[in-house]
Amino acid sequence: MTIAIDPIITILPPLAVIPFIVFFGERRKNLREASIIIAACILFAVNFSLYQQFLDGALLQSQKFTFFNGLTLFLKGEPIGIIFGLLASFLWIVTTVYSIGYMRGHNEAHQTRFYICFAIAIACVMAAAYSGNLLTLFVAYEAITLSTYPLVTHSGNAKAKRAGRIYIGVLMGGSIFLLMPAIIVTWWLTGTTDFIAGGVFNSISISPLLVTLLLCLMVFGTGKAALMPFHSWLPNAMVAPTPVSALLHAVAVVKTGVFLIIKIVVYIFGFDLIAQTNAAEILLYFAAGTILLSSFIALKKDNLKARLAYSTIGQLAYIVLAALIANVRAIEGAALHIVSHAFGKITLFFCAGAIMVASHKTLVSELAGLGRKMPYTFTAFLIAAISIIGLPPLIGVLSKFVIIEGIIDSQYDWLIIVLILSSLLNIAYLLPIPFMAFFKEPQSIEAADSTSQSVIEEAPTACLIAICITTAGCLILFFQIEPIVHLLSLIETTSTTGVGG
Amino acid sequence: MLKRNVQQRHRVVQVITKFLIPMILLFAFYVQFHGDFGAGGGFQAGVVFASVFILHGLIFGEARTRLVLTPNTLRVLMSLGLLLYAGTGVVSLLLGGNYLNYSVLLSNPVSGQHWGIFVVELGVGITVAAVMVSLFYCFSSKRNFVGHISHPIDENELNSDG
Amino acid sequence: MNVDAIVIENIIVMVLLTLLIVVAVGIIMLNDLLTAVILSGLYSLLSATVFVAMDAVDVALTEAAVGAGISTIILLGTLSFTKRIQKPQEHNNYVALVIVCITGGALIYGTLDLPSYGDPNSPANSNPQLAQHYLTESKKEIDIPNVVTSVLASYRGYDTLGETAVVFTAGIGVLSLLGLRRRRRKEDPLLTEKQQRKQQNEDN
Amino acid sequence: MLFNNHFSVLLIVLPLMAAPICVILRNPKASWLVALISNLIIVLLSLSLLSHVLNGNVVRYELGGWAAPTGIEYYIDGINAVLISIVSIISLVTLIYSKQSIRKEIATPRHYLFYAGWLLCLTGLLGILITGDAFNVFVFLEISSLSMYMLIALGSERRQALVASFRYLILGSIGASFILLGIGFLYAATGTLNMSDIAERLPLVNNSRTVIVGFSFITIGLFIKTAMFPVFSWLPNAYQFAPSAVSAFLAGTATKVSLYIFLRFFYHIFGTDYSFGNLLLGDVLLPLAVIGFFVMSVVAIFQTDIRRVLAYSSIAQIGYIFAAISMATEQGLTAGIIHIINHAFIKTALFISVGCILYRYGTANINQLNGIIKTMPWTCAAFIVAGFSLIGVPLTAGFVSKWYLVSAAIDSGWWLIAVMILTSSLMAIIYIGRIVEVFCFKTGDATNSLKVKEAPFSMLLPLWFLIIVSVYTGINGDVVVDMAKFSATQLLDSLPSLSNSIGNPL
Amino acid sequence: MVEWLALYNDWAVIVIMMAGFYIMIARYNLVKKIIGLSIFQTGIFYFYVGLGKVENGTAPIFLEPKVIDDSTTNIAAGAVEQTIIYSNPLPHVLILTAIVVGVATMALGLALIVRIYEKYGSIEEDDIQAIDNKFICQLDDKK
Repeated sequence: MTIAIDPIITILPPLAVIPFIVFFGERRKNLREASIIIAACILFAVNFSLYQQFLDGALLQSQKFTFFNGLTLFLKGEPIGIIFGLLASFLWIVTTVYSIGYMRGHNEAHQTRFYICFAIAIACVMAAAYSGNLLTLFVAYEAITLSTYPLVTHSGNAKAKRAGRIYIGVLMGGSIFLLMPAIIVTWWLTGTTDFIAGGVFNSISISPLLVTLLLCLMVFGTGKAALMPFHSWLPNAMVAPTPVSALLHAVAVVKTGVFLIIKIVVYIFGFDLIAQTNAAEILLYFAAGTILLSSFIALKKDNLKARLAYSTIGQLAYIVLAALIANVRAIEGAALHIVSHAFGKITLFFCAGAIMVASHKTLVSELAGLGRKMPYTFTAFLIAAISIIGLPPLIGVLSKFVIIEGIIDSQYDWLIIVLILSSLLNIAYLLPIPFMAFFKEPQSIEAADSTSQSVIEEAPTACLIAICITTAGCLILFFQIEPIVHLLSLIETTSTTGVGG
Repeated sequence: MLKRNVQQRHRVVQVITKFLIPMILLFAFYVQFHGDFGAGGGFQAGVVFASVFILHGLIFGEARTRLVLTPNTLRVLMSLGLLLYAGTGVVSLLLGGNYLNYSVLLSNPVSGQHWGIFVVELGVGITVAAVMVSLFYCFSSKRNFVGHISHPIDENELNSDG
Repeated sequence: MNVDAIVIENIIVMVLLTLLIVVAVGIIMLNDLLTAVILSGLYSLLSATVFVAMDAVDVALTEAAVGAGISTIILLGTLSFTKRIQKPQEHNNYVALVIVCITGGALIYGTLDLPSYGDPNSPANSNPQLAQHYLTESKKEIDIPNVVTSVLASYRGYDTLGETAVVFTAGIGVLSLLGLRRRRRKEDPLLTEKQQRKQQNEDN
Repeated sequence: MLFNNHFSVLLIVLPLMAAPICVILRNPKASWLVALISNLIIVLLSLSLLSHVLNGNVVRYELGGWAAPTGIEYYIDGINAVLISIVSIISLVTLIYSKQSIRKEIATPRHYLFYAGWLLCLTGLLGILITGDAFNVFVFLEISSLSMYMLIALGSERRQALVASFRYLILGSIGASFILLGIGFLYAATGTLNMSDIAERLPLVNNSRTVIVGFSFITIGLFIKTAMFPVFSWLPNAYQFAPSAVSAFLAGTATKVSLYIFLRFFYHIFGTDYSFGNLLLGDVLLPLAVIGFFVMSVVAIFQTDIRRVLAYSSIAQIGYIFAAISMATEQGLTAGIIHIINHAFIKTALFISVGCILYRYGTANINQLNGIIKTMPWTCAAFIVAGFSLIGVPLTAGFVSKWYLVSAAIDSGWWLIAVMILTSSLMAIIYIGRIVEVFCFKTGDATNSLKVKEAPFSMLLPLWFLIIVSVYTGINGDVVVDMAKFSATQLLDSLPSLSNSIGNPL
Repeated sequence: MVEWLALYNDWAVIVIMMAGFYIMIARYNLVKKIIGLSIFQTGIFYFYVGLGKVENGTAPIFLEPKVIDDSTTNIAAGAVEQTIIYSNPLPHVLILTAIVVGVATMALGLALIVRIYEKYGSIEEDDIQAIDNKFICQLDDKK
């Protein structure tokens, strides 16, 4: 006997906290931020209980809401979504703690607006994570774009506005121009947009060309996945405050993109259809190209956040690549990589933000010698970088390992070379940063300059706490990966039964 | 189009006009109420009726005509004409017929039609006459233009237009 | 009536229409607006005659009263406020000419299948529910000799209601643009002081 | 809801009689009240009519009690019932809005004329929608047109309004004359003026050149009236310089009503097979529509006055609708009708919000409205939501429209058209995004003058009513979709003949 | 002969219409445009009225209202040789309405012209366009 639980409760905490944020406003900052943290904790607890219920065999499904003409909107929990929901809600807590330190340390304006948009974005991410069909996911996807747009243009200067324009243009343009027609065609062909294990095209005959076309439309239309050539919004979006870059552009937003692609591959097309039609092959080239190209660009970027942004593009391409390989192992790898990259990259961004708050430095070349003044920050940076590169005993190695396993299972063996090459490049662009900070002497003029202006010290405590938590996450998850793997194994069963039918 | 002090110069015309006006009025009423039997009807009668006042205005000066038929009267008259027409329809609605079904106005449908048409044509005549006279007023009032012609670029307007 | 009468009637219409064309072309050519307005009054009078020749006496009466009367007066009124002479147009507008030719061509193409002039059996004239109904049944139903009036006020009384509304709209439209009040007063020597006061009260 | 056949005639008679009453009263407030009350009653009547018609009834009402081809009759089925409701609702909403807005735009002594003109315009529009007689369409078309010229010219605080009105008068009269000629040709060929009767008799004379020419003249006349692509030039100026309440009202209704005539004539009277099969109307319509929405979306991007942006966007939307209805399929027609309905609400809301800005700032120039979201948050929020709807963001009415447009195009196998529609949506992102960016994220002169207050409540109320409607129809899209489907199927069926008329009153 | 004449009439009417139409779209003078409109519309009126003309017919006004009793009410056009033939009244009615519409449009148009002249000092379309353009240019310069 299964009990049904409505996943809509995940959307409520972030929305419920908005009146509190407005009410407390700028005058009672502490209460405002406390209320957010409480909401975030509740959200995590809700997600966690959903996870437990799911393991107990509960059916996580909401009422179907009829949109128009038989199109429905509804939420439904399934393993990847639960992982995504847990991840995002947990990191929201951490990010809020971090942004207390960051926003105050940086004296940002419009903090209330910032927190409101942030909460709305989280609510939309929850809706995306638990979306029951493609249309719901699409709606949530658009809502995320719109709610994060004010965050990108937060500072209001010319650069931010330009970034905002690119952001809206690429994300919304892509989704309306490519993703929406693909959804309409899917609906037109099959009469459904529901996520069905094994894909929705089983019942009808469909030409391989059309499959390829649809897959390309959907993958490229998902601008948030930042697959080249639709990546330019991401480096531009780095003008946003660092907590935004950290949570949204390393976790929530971009992960929604790749999450959408994983969902499409697993539940709309199904492994078999992709394997039969070779639809993904051309996209694999794009993904592989993105991995390598973004790493090369990252190497040349001096701005720390820009370098991290290109690194994100590369890592996202890993996930897209893994998803498109379309076998069980690779999908597991993709899901795992969402988690591992989230922890790693959010730590890196937190560190970048901490450096900015503490020393007002944004360029890699300026970091020389800072390590001694900010030891905790740079140690965390080093650990996270190692995780991203994929060395034990950090979580990054596990996801890369599973992805490689997936590649071996597939017919595209040459992708292993891409992965290895890219890991080397990761080393080349990430490791120099902490090493420079620790071991290189600061240039004399600059040192004098900076000491005369202000004494650089360690980042605000709230930032440090957040950094420590995420860094610890990278370590702990390496040893405690079992629950996630178990959860992921549940996809395997659903999809195989689906394919069997 | 009006010359001032016309009175002194065109006494003959004025005398003739004074004779003409009742005749034209008579003709207007003929066209109005004889429209059932010969050519004519409310619209034509209205125009002819208006022409009486236009003639008066042209010959005696529009200012005088305004005293005979004031703008406010015209405004009310043109509305009343339309109301009369539409109201006839409403009456037939109230009497249980379809809108504008004059047959229900009287017990005998045919005389009902007669009366309906009579009233309706009267409504048309009133509105048309009133509108035509007010057109004449509008197009003949003295307007002091010289000060009003905006110069090609009006600084004031520039500001207001943003 | 015999065939000769028909031919003569037709020839009258033909001649009148030809005259109308001449007047219309004259209006196109003239730069003096006053003359053009006078010509258009003449044009209306001619057209009233055409309507009489086409048995449309009501229309003729209206056209004479409106076209030659009211229209000419308000046109003259407009000219008295504006300019008498049109700015000469140097170049001919060939695009307009082409559009006009195409439209005219289309119309001529359309007339090829038109029932011939005066055909009693044309769809329009022989429809038992419309034309014939009005001519045969209106006697019983309305009993008014002028069929045009009975159609106008009763069978299609709703159209006429609309027509009255159009006149009313134009009336208030012109009112809203030009206003009924006089812009300048106290200059008319014909008015006594009492009358002037009355007028001022009226205006206020 | 209770329905009586006489309700249909009251829809026309009420505003028609309220207009002269306004003129007699002459008092601004009293005329507003008269207009408002009559309009409110009309809304109730039209909703009752709508629910009656959606139950599958066709209302026919014989005016003067004369049987149909002899006299004039009303013919009301799905499409006109829907549009009657929309026109009356939008009129009511904008009327509420107008009370404040015209204070600044029109001199007080003329207010009563404004309301009278407004009521006549409403009469004209409803009269066109409701009638079943071809010539009667012309008469009411002229009532609405004349009152529109007048209403537009009332914005003559700016002199361009006069020129805009005059140009509209010339073009509109050409359009109306063409329609009159077209109806004349049809009359010559069929000998009747009743729409159902024409539809019945047309098959007998289908190949007549007279009918073909009548058809094309009506088409061209309607192109002008709907501001279809090559002959749109009257629209941008008219919408820009008219009093803001008038542009809001016209944007939502005027072109839609002309579109209705188009649908009625070409689907119903001529029949789908004849219009689109024999005379290849679709082949003419489609390229013009596509070029129209594409080019106009591009033009909209480069405008500096927000009202002009919206005006060009309106022409583009007309292009969408024409593209959809030129598919001549049930899907396409449904999509077209959905877009007619949704766009009416969206565009009115946009024009009202611009009107609110105009009311406070006295300008709608995009360069002078930096950061006004701080002073007018509710207005700007409404503009943004309506703008999203125009773009077609999910959960707004515009999304439902876009979905249907694209899926109808795909359904007809017109992939390229689908792509074009989407490309044009991208341009909507640009021209709306540009304005939103200025409102929200630019700082400048406007931000400094914090003295400016939010628009008065009586202006925000209608605005947010429209926004809520447009969001509601976006979330619960079936409301609109069902009505549109119902109307579309009814349009595609041929007219029921006069002999078996349903709903004969009394 | 008669047919040829009839065709001539049709075409003459079309020429008149097109003359009016040409004035409307080709002339810059606003008053001319309005005159053109009235010529165009009059052309349409001839067309309509021509449709209702019946050979040998007279105006649709019953000549001897009291003489014809019920036995001889059949006065359909061309039905019986002795009875009078009447022209079709319907086009006349339509055109009466159209004439009114025409004069209403004309009045409104002329009122607009008067106001335009007041504001622009010209009634030539190209002049007005030029003034407006200049105005917009100045507006841009101001920024």
